[in-house]
Amino acid sequence: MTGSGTVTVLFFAAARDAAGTAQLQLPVPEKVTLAQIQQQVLRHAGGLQPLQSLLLWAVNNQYALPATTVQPGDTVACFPPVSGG
Amino acid sequence: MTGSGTVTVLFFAAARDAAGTAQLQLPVPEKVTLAQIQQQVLRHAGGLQPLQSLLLWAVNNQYALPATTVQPGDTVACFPPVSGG
Amino acid sequence: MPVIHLTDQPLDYTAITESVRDPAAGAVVLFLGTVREFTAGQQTEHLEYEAYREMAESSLKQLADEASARFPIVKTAIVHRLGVLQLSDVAVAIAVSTPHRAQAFTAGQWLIDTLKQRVPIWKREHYTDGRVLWQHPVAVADSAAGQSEAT
Amino acid sequence: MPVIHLTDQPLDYTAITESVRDPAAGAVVLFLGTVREFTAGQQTEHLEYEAYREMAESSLKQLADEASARFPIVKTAIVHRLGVLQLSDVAVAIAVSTPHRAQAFTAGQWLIDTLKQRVPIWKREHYTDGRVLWQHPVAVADSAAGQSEAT
Repeated sequence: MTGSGTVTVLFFAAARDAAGTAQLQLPVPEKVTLAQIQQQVLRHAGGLQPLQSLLLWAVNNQYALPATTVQPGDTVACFPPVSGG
Repeated sequence: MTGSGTVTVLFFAAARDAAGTAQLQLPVPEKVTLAQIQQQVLRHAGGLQPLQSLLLWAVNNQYALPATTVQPGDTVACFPPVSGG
Repeated sequence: MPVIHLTDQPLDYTAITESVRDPAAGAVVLFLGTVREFTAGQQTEHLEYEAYREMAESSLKQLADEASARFPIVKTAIVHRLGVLQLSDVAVAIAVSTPHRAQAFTAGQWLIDTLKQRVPIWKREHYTDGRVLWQHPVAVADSAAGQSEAT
Repeated sequence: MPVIHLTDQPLDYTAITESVRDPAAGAVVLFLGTVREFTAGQQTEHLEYEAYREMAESSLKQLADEASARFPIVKTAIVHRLGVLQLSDVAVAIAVSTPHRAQAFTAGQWLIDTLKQRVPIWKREHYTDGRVLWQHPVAVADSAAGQSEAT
């Protein structure tokens, strides 16, 4: 989504409130795992830590596991359990 | 529904076709059972006999058993299994 | 008063659905029975519904009352069309609102299943090959091939 | 193309229902999730839905595809509203048509149950006592009392 060298991280709902921001740009090397992104996010947005066990993560609009590969230009999203419907 | 001394019998769908009529007036004494009405109906409308085991019966808009009491003025209905919906 | 009746006109299922909306309900389920073209390999050209109107109307009201006793229904509406229907026309519309969603599905399904067992309405299929058959859970009359689970 | 989208406008559930009607179908089930006034003794004044729009739209399309693989669906439509909703407004409409009726109830219920588990949309309740709470299957954020089975 954004220039190479960074990953965009989006926050929604209570995760956005807790992070204090809707979006972060994280500089990343060519390939990392989602687990590494998660660690960086929780460091940058410490307010998310109390929610850590609840958070859901997606990479490029798909739910993703910690082992999922993330590359520059990807979009990661972080949000609490969904409550639509 | 009709004058005292008779019971109106209505036929619907395949029962009407088999009976060859939509309606019969049966003279009845003060009180009879539905079973007695059924016998009279099958005598008057012999075309119904092949359907006899399938037929459903109602008295005054309620499904009724052979032991149900029928009086002059009552409306009896005779019809095949329903297929609405 | 719940919307419960028979009609010879096309069904206005929007009005039927609106009649059950309520701030006490979190869920509405609307069921429409529609005229299907093919049943067991036979092609329907059109069909006709006939009712014992007086009993059918009281039977539909009893159905709504019984559903309200069985399920936590906020509001119900049931309308059945009679007369000649073309392919994909709506034959019956049942709307139900309940506090929670699972109840709405359960109540809606119970209402249509029970309507089909009890309410004195009969369907006559006019097939594209010219045959005309009353449909019953057990086939009777004109010839073979009644269909028990029509919708 | 199936009607599947998010909208900020009031839902036109009639258009959604019309989009699934088909002569191959004998049954249509429409589910509406509506804004309920009382949940677990708390009174809602209004509520707001927020989505991760891009993922929610692809997620709704996947849901429809998966439903079509699981059930004999003729057509499906799913529309979810976002933004501020008042009491008894329609938050989500799911319509499904199938040859026979039992399938339509099963598919409709699977679609709303699975939507609520997967699609990235969040509800924030504004209560009459002034509290504002994100609703989640497990309560988080502002304070206690999240509600898991909202409709």
